[in-house]
Amino acid sequence: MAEKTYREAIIEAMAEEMRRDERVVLIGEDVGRFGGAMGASKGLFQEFGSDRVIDTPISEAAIIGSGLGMALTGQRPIAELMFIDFSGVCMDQILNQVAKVRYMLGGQVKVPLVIRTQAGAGKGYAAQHSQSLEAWFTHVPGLKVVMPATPRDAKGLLKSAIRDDNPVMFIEHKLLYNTKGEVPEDPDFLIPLGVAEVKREGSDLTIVSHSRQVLNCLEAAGELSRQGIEAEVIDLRTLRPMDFEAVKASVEKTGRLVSVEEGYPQCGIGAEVVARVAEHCMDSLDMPPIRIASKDSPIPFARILEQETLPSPRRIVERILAARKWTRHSQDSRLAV
Amino acid sequence: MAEKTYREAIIEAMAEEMRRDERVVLIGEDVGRFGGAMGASKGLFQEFGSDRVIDTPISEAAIIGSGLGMALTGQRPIAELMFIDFSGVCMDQILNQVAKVRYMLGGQVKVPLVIRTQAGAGKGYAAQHSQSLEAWFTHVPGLKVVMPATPRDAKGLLKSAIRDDNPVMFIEHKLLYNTKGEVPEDPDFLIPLGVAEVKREGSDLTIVSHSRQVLNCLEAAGELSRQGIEAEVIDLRTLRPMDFEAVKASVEKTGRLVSVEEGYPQCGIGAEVVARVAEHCMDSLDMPPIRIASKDSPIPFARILEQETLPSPRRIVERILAARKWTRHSQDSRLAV
Amino acid sequence: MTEASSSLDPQTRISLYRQMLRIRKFEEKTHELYKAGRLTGMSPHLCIGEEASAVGVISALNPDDYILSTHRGHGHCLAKGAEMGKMYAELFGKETGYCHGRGGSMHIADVAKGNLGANGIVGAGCPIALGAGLSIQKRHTKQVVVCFFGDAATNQGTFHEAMNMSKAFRLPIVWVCENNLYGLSTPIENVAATPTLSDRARGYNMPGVTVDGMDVEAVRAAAQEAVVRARAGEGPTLLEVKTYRYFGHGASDHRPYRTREEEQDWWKRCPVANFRRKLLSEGVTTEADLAELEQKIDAEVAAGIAFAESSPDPEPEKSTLYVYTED
Amino acid sequence: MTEASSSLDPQTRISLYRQMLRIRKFEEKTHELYKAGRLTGMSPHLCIGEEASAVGVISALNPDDYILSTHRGHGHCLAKGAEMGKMYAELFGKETGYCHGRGGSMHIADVAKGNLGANGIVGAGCPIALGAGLSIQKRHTKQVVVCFFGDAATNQGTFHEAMNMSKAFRLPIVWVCENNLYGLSTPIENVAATPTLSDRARGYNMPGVTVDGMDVEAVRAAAQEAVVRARAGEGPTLLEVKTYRYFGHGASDHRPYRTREEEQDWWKRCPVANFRRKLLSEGVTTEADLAELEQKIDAEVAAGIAFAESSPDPEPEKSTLYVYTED
Ligand SMILES: Cc1ncc(C[n+]2csc(CCOP(=O)(O)OP(=O)(O)O)c2C)c(N)n1
Ligand SMILES: Cc1ncc(C[n+]2csc(CCOP(=O)(O)OP(=O)(O)O)c2C)c(N)n1
Ligand SMILES: [Mg+2]
Ligand SMILES: [Mg+2]
Repeated sequence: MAEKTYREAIIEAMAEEMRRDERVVLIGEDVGRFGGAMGASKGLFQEFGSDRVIDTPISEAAIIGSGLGMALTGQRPIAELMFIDFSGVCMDQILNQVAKVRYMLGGQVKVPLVIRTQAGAGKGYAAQHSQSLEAWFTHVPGLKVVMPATPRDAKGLLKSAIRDDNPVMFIEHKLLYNTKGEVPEDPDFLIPLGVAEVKREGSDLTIVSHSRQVLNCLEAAGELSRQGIEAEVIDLRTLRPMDFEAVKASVEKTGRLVSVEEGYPQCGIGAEVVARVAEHCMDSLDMPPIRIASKDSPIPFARILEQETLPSPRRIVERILAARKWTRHSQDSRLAV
Repeated sequence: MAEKTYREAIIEAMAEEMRRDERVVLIGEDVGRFGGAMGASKGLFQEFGSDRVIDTPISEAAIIGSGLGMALTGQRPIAELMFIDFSGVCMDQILNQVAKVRYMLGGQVKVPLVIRTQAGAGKGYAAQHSQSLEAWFTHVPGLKVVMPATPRDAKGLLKSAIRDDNPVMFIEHKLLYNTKGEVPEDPDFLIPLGVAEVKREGSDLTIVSHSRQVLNCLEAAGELSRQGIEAEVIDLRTLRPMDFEAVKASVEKTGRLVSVEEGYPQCGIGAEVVARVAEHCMDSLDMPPIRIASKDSPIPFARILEQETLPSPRRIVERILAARKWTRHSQDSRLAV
Repeated sequence: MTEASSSLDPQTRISLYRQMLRIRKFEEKTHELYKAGRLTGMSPHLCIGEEASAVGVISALNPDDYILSTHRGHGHCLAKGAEMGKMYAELFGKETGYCHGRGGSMHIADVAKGNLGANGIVGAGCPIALGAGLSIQKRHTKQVVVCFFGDAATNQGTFHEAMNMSKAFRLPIVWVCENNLYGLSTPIENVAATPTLSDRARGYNMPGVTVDGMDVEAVRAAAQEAVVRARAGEGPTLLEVKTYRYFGHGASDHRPYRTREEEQDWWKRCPVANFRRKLLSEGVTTEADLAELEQKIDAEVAAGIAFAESSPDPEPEKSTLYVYTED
Repeated sequence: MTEASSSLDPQTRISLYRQMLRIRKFEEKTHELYKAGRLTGMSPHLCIGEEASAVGVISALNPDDYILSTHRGHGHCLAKGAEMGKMYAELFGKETGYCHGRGGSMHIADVAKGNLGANGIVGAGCPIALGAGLSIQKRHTKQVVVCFFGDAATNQGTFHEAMNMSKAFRLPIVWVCENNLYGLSTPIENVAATPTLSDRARGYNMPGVTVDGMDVEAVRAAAQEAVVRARAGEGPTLLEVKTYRYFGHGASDHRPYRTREEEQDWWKRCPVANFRRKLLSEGVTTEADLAELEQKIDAEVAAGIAFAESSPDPEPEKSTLYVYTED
């Protein structure tokens, strides 16, 4: 195992899969010699050449459509969408073509396509370059949706996504590229899609999150621990299919649920998690669930506004501490002070 | 008051507002002489001429952008998107332009734009012409989202939407156009956005729905009533801003929540409704909430498959009756048999 | 054109006629079934009047070439070799249909024969065609992609992105614009900057050709030229096929936007009837032979419908089958 | 061109120079501030090298004409009459900025002056320009819309839809493509079907003109012709302005995709320096006058930055202000 950045893990996953299977190709804007706007394809063009690492015009619908057309004719493409915000200009290709073609054609085709993109705020990129639109893709049957939080997960999940015969939205986070962590070097190291990971164990409350907010949750959990509350942090990793069993098991243990996400608050991932818990293990809840998300606005440019808009360890801790006051069965609650 | 179809109510709302305010214009595909693919603009071209009822090329991004550009320069356009499914080809204009421009520009502009479209399945139109994507738009801050279920609501809400200074997604349902109901003729009849309506009162359980599924819920409520269960049916009417107070008041009264929608099940409107109830009035719930939505697949073509995929009065009744078995406080439950 | 119409051998010409007639009869029956309320769903988009386009273009292809089709795609599907039975079964929403009842008319596809599918979104096939072209280029297989779309589709952004990229990358694609003068109710001349749609090619430095879409041999010749260019690695062509849909956009469209006279004029140019007359007058075939051919097609239609009607419905419990490969 | 460059009166010529220098100095300072870590957010997209485009085009407009700008939009904003102080304040994310800190560099706008806004989505301004054009047409006001976009934006579907509809509807729009040869790292010639982007106009039956974007008078003359056409109801024009961005796409872009020689060659064509030399050599102005002019701009820059720096931050509690009009 070696210490690698998230960016390196992404590149390594692609490089290994491209070596293993010549049907794997990468297509997107500036992904070639330049190595990608986020530097997340550096070196691939040099190793695999222009037949397999394809620089395109700024034509996102053409990029996704190319990915789909290649997937339908025997290739296993990775299409890079520079920012998830740009999905708006190619949404029909994702929503109505990529996600549905296998179903509409009654199984005549498979769509082994990965759409790699990056999401998230925190860099002052303002409203059109900072969104977290994972809930949209999670809404859509036919897609799988993956959002790794660590270099290790990034590598293992991307490799699985590339080997998957279904379309996968693989959503990186722009603030994670430079984060570091241990990454296995075994070229057959895979993390299965659809399996959550307990990133921290705890007995008092379950925090469910994904992508960069997992790091915030872990930081919040550290602070809570100092205050005597042991939070379990579950990283969903894959949002569709969602590993609800992992959430359920944890909530049944802790009796408390907090969901944390960076996306917009309404109809988000947190809504889905909370709704499922309410439907399937409401009796286990000792306290009303808590949803934490971005504020209900476009992402502002000014740092002071952006910080106010996003979830942060402080906000997470505060919301949880405030919640203790209205714990339902406060008599027998492990949380009650 | 006169008995009118939903289609007539829509046309009348536009005609009245166009008479009242010459800044109101309609733009879209085949909306002119032809009267719209759904016939929902019949007669407007004849009355208002080609300056105010504009037939476009099949260029949805241009249609929405035109609406936005007109709204920014003193008009109050209504842009018709023939099917909500086509939002994929113009999603950037909706997501990143229409919804965000006022915010990004720090309030320099208002966007009095209505995007009229129609959604829903049940006619065998298959996967690309049957979707219910309201959850997507509800996710997005900056938009308002309206989905009327009756001719009366269609008229009153559309008039309010046209008079609103914010962008409104006004989503009709293709199966409702021929339904009939009483519609006030007063040209100042308005229904405010953001206000739900109790479409049927009941004491035993709260069913929250919108658009055509409200009719299914009312039918289901009739059947439940015959079985001794009195369901309250709340029609959200506006999904954003959502009238959660109305939902809360009802759930606090009945202690039971069922949400019914036609969209995809994950991260949908039901997720949002259930999550809010869990957060804000979990203590009032005597039974775990129930979410009913389409099955988790693209909408199939074959009638027998499509019927299986959609919520129906029968499915609603069955789910509710089955739920009685796992009522939590079954001792004191009004629902327990 | 490289090839005069008379240069085709009799068998080929009869085959072109047979294919057009197959489409015509398939569609007439489809119309009848829909009118009789025996088909559910959106009224099928018939290609009656446009048979020479599907047949002329696809006859210029090899079996392993790809096509992308449109909402008005029955003709393309048949011309690429589909079976009527499986097509009717799909229109009936039966389990034995090409898409097991999941897709219906608007999503009909026969992938084994190279038809990657009709599409319900105007212009959406264009970007997908690029991918098929890229994959051919990478595999060096000398295949060709034909992407069909209507006149109105040329106003979609996807058309443009695809035209540009195909030319910039010299992809082996033939872009076939079936210009039937209308997009639903809207005359293309009201909403297009260029009255002649092959002129769009000028903005892409691409060969743009307009051909009489009521003459199957002319269409075939023009398509062949474009296919040869594509196969030789010389890049894409935009081929505008001037044609007409004799019926409405769908069955409920009573065509208030055009005159009956205009329709009559176009009926005089019927690609099927006129080609029939031509074959007879040039002595290529006889009334007797054509009667036999016609009977065979009638039998094929009848057998197709019988197959569809006697086929089982999809199982409702399996409604979510084919969403994912794991299902 | 209707107007030889020498036909401009001295005051106008000096004003053109002054505007270009204002942009140049504004941008140089912006770069300096960013490098010094005093601006947060995405590194601003500087238009250094492209001043003649913004100034030449916008000088051909009336104050009540509209523009739509791009991610590389500081020059457009200034040329349309914006105040430096409010612009710097926006770059600093201050409450006194044009967008109250909500937008930043990529969404800068000065609606009161007719600048409907920069845009972070490549090609997204084009459809919006259509609406401004339609609204002018409906109000019969004789205004004109200028829509700026980069070379790479011509590969977006939105560009195409807008070009087509503007021509089909004869809208009063001037489409200005600022061709600086690259879209981020990608040379336009690698990804565009036509090397000369004004050739795109041919696919729309639209006048397409290419002009030397390093010569402000030439740009102004070409723009004026297009503006006259638009104002007269004769429809849109595609104007390609050949220019160069001297800096990277953003500050972290070290331009591995082009040579330093290429950059040097373009520096020799600097629109600001060359026009300065020209004005002096033609006796239009003097070194002394120019020194004064320069000092005034330096003072404006300094005052702008002082204003921005001394301005308050937005109030975090009001972060959701301006989402809806009711807020
Ligand atoms: C993106 C999109 N916009 C609109 C429609 C609705 N629609 C379906 S077919 C059609 C007309 C298409 O005209 P054309 O491309 O000329 O094909 P034709 O029907 O004439 O064969 C329209 C408007 C659609 N399916 N997709
Ligand atoms: C739809 C979309 N795709 C990609 C990007 C990322 N991006 C921003 S600017 C840019 C290059 C644009 O090139 P061009 O249009 O030539 O303008 P220039 O930057 O050269 O002025 C890219 C790729 C974007 N913002 N929007
Ligand atoms: Mg047509
Ligand atoms: Mg450029």
